Amino acid sequence: MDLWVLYKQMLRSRLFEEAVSVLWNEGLISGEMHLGTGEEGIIAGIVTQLQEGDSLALDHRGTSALLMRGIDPILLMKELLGLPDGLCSGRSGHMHLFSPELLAASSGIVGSTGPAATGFALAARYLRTGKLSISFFGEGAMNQGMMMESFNLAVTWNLPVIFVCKDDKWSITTHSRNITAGNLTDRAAVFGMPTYEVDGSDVREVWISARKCLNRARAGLGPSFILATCSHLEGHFLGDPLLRTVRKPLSELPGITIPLMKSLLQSGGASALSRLEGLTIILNQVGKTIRDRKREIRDPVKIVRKLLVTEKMQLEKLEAQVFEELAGVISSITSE
Amino acid sequence: MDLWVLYKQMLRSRLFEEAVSVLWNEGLISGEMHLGTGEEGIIAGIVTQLQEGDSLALDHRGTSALLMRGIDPILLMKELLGLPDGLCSGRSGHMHLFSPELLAASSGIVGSTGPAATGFALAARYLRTGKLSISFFGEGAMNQGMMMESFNLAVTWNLPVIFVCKDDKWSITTHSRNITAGNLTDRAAVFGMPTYEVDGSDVREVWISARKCLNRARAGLGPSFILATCSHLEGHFLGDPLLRTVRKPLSELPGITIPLMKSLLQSGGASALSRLEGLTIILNQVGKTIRDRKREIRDPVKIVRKLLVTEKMQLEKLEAQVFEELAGVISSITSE
Amino acid sequence: MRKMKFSEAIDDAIAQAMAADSRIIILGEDVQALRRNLLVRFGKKRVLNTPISEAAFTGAGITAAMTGLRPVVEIMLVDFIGTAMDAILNHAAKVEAFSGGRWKVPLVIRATCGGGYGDGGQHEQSLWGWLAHIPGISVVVPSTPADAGGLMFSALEHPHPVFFLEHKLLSDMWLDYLGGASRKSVDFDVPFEGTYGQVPSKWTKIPLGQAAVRKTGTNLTIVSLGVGVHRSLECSKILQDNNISAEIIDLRTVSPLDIRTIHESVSKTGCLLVVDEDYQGFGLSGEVAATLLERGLSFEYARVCTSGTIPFSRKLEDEALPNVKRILDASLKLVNKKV
Amino acid sequence: MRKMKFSEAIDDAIAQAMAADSRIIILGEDVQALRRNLLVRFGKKRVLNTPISEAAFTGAGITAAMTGLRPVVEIMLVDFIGTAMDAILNHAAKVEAFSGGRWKVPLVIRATCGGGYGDGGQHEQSLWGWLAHIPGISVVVPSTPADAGGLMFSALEHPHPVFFLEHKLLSDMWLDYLGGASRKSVDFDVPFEGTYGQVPSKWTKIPLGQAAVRKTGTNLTIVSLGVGVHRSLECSKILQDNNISAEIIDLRTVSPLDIRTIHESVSKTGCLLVVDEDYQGFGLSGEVAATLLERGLSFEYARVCTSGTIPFSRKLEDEALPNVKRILDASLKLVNKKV
Ligand SMILES: Cc1ncc(C[n+]2csc(CCOP(=O)(O)OP(=O)(O)O)c2C)c(N)n1
Ligand SMILES: Cc1ncc(C[n+]2csc(CCOP(=O)(O)OP(=O)(O)O)c2C)c(N)n1
Ligand SMILES: [Mg+2]
Ligand SMILES: [Mg+2]
Repeated sequence: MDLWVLYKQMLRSRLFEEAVSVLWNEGLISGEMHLGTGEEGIIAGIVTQLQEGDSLALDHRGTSALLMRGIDPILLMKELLGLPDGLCSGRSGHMHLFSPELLAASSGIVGSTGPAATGFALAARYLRTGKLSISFFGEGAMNQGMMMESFNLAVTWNLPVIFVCKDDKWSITTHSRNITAGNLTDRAAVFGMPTYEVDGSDVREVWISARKCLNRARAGLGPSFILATCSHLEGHFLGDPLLRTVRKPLSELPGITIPLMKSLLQSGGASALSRLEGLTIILNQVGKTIRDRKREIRDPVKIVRKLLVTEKMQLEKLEAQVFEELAGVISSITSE
Repeated sequence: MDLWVLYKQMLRSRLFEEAVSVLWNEGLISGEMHLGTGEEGIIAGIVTQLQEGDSLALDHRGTSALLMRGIDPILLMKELLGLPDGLCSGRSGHMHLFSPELLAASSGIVGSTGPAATGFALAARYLRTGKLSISFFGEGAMNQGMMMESFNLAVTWNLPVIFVCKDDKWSITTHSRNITAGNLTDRAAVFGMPTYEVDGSDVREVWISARKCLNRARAGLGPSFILATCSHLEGHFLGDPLLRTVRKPLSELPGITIPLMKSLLQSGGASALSRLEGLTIILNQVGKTIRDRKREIRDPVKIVRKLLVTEKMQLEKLEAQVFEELAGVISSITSE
Repeated sequence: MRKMKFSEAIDDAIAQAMAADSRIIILGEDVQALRRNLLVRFGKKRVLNTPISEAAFTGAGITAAMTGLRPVVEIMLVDFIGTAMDAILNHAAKVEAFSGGRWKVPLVIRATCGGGYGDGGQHEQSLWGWLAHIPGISVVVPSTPADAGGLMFSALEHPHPVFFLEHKLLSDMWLDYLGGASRKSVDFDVPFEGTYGQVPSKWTKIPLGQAAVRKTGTNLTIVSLGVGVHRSLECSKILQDNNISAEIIDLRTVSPLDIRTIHESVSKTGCLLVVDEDYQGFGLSGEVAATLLERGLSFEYARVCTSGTIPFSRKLEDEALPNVKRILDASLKLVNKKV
Repeated sequence: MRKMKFSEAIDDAIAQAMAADSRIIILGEDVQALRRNLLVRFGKKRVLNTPISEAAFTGAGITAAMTGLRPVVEIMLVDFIGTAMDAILNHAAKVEAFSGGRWKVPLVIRATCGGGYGDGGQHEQSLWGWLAHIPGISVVVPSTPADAGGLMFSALEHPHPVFFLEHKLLSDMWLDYLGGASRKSVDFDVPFEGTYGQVPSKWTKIPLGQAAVRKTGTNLTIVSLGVGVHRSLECSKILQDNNISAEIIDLRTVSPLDIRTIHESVSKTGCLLVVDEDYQGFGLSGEVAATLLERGLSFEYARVCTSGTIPFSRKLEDEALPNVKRILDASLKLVNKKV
C-alpha cells in the first residue's frame, strides 16, 4: 500500500470534482450532478489495486473511479460539459459514462451495477483468467431486487466480482435504515460470500479488505462483499434540497415552510397528533442533515493527508503536481 | 388442529386435481397445467386456519388453496375448462384464478406473489385490522428479485404476511440447489423475520408452525417465513418432460436420445470430456427424477390418512362424502 | 379562481381527494420529502416512504388497490419503470380481464417524464405511447396546471389503473428537487405558460379521453401533448405570420385516445402533424395516423418525434426533442404538400 | 437441402455458429434441458442454467457481450421480460448511444411468443411492436424453419442487441415442453406449413430488415409476421376464389422495418391490411401505416390485431387472435371500400 499514490488519486478526484461543482453551479453543466466527494477513500482503496483487464460497473457517482482508473481528465470534463469531443461525444453525461478501453460502464439506474459487474466477471472468466470486476453501489441499492439477484448469481457461478456497498446512510432524502430490514453485511453474507465492514473514510482499511477480496477473485475463488461507510460532502447531489435548507436557511426556508404550515393547519385530514408526527419526520430529515454536517464529517482526503504531512516537501510537490494537472485540464478546455 | 378437517380438505383437493389431470390428458383443458398434488399438506396446514378477511396470493398452483378456502368447485372446474360460466368467465385459466370474494389472486409470474401478498397485507392493516395475507411460492422463486424485495418491504413496514416457500427441490428441469446460493431459510431470516422449517408432507408440522406465524401477524407483530418441503407427484406440470421420459422410456426416449447422440458425436465443439460432462448433466436430471420417484414419495394425503385409519367408519363416511361432492361437480358440468 | 404551479396543482387535487376519501394513500421513494405538504396534513400512515424496490412496492400497490385502498404509487422518473414493468404489464393491466371483469385495480401510478434539462437518455424518456400499448391501463399527460389537477382528480376516482405522467420541464418543483433550479444561469427551454396558471377554486373531474383544442385553425392540425403543446402553440404564431392557420389539439390522455376530436379537426384541415416527445417508432404518432385511416379519412401526414436515445449535451438534446424549429419545418413542408 | 422443424432449425444454426465462434454462450432458465443437444456438444461452460433471476442474468448478458462474449440470453416466454425490462430499456438499447458509438452490445435475447394453445393472457403475448418501440434494439419474428435458422445465424453476427422471438405455435418442441403436445386430442390451430420445412445444408445469413413476399398479388397487400403469415396465406386462397388477388408480405423483422418492400406493394395494390398478433394500439400496425403516409402514399387501410388481454378459453382466444375469418372479413371490406 503506497499512501502517496492513494493520496494523489484521491486529491486528483477531489479537485476535479470541486471544479465540476463550480461549473455546475455556474450553469455550464446541465441536469443532475452526483459527486463522489467524501467517498474517495473507498474508490481509491479499490481502484488503485486494479490491473489491466479488470472491469468496473459504476453507479451515478462514477467520475472518481474513472479518474483513478486512468481516464483522460480532459475527455471526461468535456463530456460533463456536453462537448462533442468529450469522452462519449457529449452523449452520456455524468451518469452514463463509458470507456471500452478501461472496461468501465456506468448507469443511473440504482442497483444495475450488480448485474453489470456479474456479466463483466462472466466474460472475464472465459476470456481473461485472473481478471475481475467491481460493482460500486450505495446502501439504498441493496434493496433493489436485481442487486440481490446478482449476489445469488455471482456466488452460484463462482464469479470474480467484488461487490462494494458505499454506505452513506442516505437514499436521497430518505434515511436508509428506515426502509431497510436487517443488517446489510449479513444480507450479503447469507449468500455465502466473505464480507467485510470497513470505515470508508480510512483508505487504508478499504485497501486491506479489498486486497483480500481481489486475491480471492483472481484465484478463482468467487465473489466477496465490502460494506464501507462514508459521507457525501455535497449531500445526495449538487443542489441537494436538504443541504440547501441547512446551508441557506434564510433563502430556502420560506419557500418550504409557508406551504407546509398552510397544509399543516388546513381543515380535513389527519388528527393533530398525526400531523405533528408528519412534521417531526420532516424536521428529523433536516435535523439529521444538520447533525451530519456538525459532526465534523470524516473527510477521507484530509485523513490520509494527515498521515503524510510530516514529509512536507514531498507533499507540497505532489499537491502542486495535482493542481497543475487540473489547471491544465481547465485551460485546455477554456482555450479552445 | 382437527385432523378430520385437514384430511377432508386435502382429499377434496387431491381428487379434484386428479379429475383435472384426466380432463387435461383428454385434451379438454388447454395450455399448461401445474397441479398441486403433493403439496396439499402445506396448503391445508395454512389455509384451513384462515379467517374471513384474510387474503391469498397464489402462484401457478393455486387450485388447491382456492378449493380449501371454499371456492365453489363447479365454478372452478368450469373455469379450467374455459367455460363462459366459469369462475372468471373462462378468461383466466388455472394460472390466473381470481376470487374477489375470497380475496384470492393468482399469477403465473414466478415471484410475483411476494409483492401481491405485501399489498394485501398493507390494505389489511388499514381496513381489516387483525387480518393477514399468505404468499405461496416455490423455492425457485426465492431467487426472483421482487420476492426478496418483498421480504424487506414487509419487514420494514411490519406487515401481516406469511411467506410460505414450498420447496420441492425443482424449478422445472433445474435442480434448484444448483442455482441457489446459501440456505433459503437463512436468506429469509436475515431480513429479521421469524422462520420455520417443516416437513410439508406432514400437515401437522405445517399447521403448528403456521399457527405461530398467524398469531404473530394477527397481533400486528409482522411477517414470518415458512420453508416446507414437498414433492410434486406429477412433476413440474402435467406432461412434464422429465417424468414422461422416466414413466414411458420406450416411447419418449428415442425422440430425445437420437438427436442427443448425433449432437454428442458431431465434429466441432467441446472436448470429449466436456461433452461427457454435458451428457452427465442430462442423465443426472433424469436420474434424480427416477430416484425421487423410487424413494416412495411422501404423499401428504396418505400420511394423514394413516393417522385416521383406526376410525374406519368415520373415515369411510368422510371419503364417501368427498367422492360424492366431486361426482356432483363432474355430473353438474357434464349434464349441461 | 386561484393560480398555481404545475406540481402544486396536482398535489392540491390529491389533497382535496385525500381529505374526502381516507382510502387514498401515497407510496414511493422519498415521498415524505416530495409530498411533505401532504405528509403534515394527512400523517405518515398515508404518505409512506418505500425502499428502492420498485417491483415490490408497485406490485403491492396493485393488490392494495384490489382490496380497498386507493394507492398513488410514485415512480420518480418514468425511466425507472423498467424495474417494475412486470407489475404493470402482467398484473395491473390484466387483473380485471383475468377476473372476467369482477375485480378492478383502482391504482394511480404517478411519475415524471420528459427531457429538456440535460439529464441524459436514462432520465428523460417519455414512454407514454409505449405504456399505452398495453391494453388495460390509461395514460395521462397534462400540459397545464389546471389540467394536471383536474386529470389527477379524475384518475383518483377512475376504477382502472392510470399512469399519470408529469413533465419535468413543466414542474419547477421537480427541476428544483433534481437540483437544476438552484442555479441562476441554466438554459433550460422551459415553456412558462405551462408551469403556472389559473386553476379552479375547487377541483372537479376532467374526464379521461377528452382532448382539448388549444387553438382553432383551418390549414393544419397539430396533435400533441405535454411540453409539445406549448412548442406547437409557439410555432403556430410563426405559422400565422405566414398565413397558415394551425389547429392545435392537446391530447391530455394518450389512452383512451380522443379520436373523435382529432377526426373532426383533420376532416377540416386535411393535414395532420403529430408532435410527440416519445420515441417515434411503434407508438403514439403511428397510432393516431392508423386510427384516422381506419375511419376512411384521407390526409397529409407528418410527425416530429424523438427518434433515438436522447443525448446528454443540451445542444444535441434540443435537436433531438421536438423543438419549435423542427415543428415549423415539418408544418411548412406538410402544408406545401397539400397545396 | 435438409428438412427441419422450427426450433430444431434455430438450434442447428446456433450449433453451426457455436462451432465456429467460441465466444457464443447460451444462458437462461432450464437451457441445459431445453438445449440439451447443444449442451452435449459444447459442454456446460457454454450452456449455463440460471436462477429464476431474469433481471440479473439479462443484465449480466449485456456486459458480457460488451467485453467479448456473444451471449444468447433465453427468456422462456417473452411475457416474462417485464422482470428484466430495465436491462433492455435502459442498458442493452442505450449503451451504444451513450458511449458515442464506441461500445457495442452484440447480444441475442431469445424468447418464445404468441398464443393459440390456450395458456392464458400472461403466457401468450407477442410484444414485438412494444419491444421495437425502444430505439437501439432489433426485433426478429420468423415464420418458417429456414427463416428461423437464417435469421438466428444473422443475429449471432449482428453487432447490436437482437430480440429473437419464436412463436410457440410453430415450435412443436416448445408445445411439447409445455406439456401440450403430450396429448392426442388437443385442438391447437397449428399452421403446419410453418413448423417443418426445407432448410439449407449450411446456414447463411438472412439479413435483418428484409421482408419476404410470400405471394404476389394485385388487389390488396397483407403485411404480417409469424403465425399471421400462415393465416394470411390460408385466407388468400379463399380470396382467390373470390377473384381477389392478395400480395402477402412476411416482415420477418419488425425492427428494422423493411418499408421499401411494403411501399412497393402498396403502391401497386393501393390497399393495406396489417395482420398483427401483437396488441393493436400504439404498435406495429400503426407504424406501418404511418411510415407509408410519411412517404406520401395514399391507400385504404385496415388491421387485424389483438385488442385486449388474451382470454384463456380456446374459443375466446381464437376469436381474440387474428384468425382466418377475421382476416377474410377485413380483406373483403377493405377491397370493397377501394372499389
Ligand atoms: C431504479 C431507480 N430507482 C430510483 C432512482 C432514483 N435515485 C437515484 S439515486 C437514489 C438513491 C440511491 O441511494 P444509494 O443507493 O444509497 O446511493 P447514494 O446516492 O447514497 O450514493 C435514488 C432513489 C434511480 N436512479 N433508479
Ligand atoms: C418470471 C418468470 N420466469 C420464469 C417462469 C417460468 N416458470 C414457471 S414455473 C417455473 C419454476 C418455478 O419453480 P418454483 O418456484 O420452485 O416452483 P414449483 O414449480 O417448483 O412449484 C418457471 C421457471 C415464469 N413463469 N415466470
Ligand atoms: Mg446512500
Ligand atoms: Mg420448486
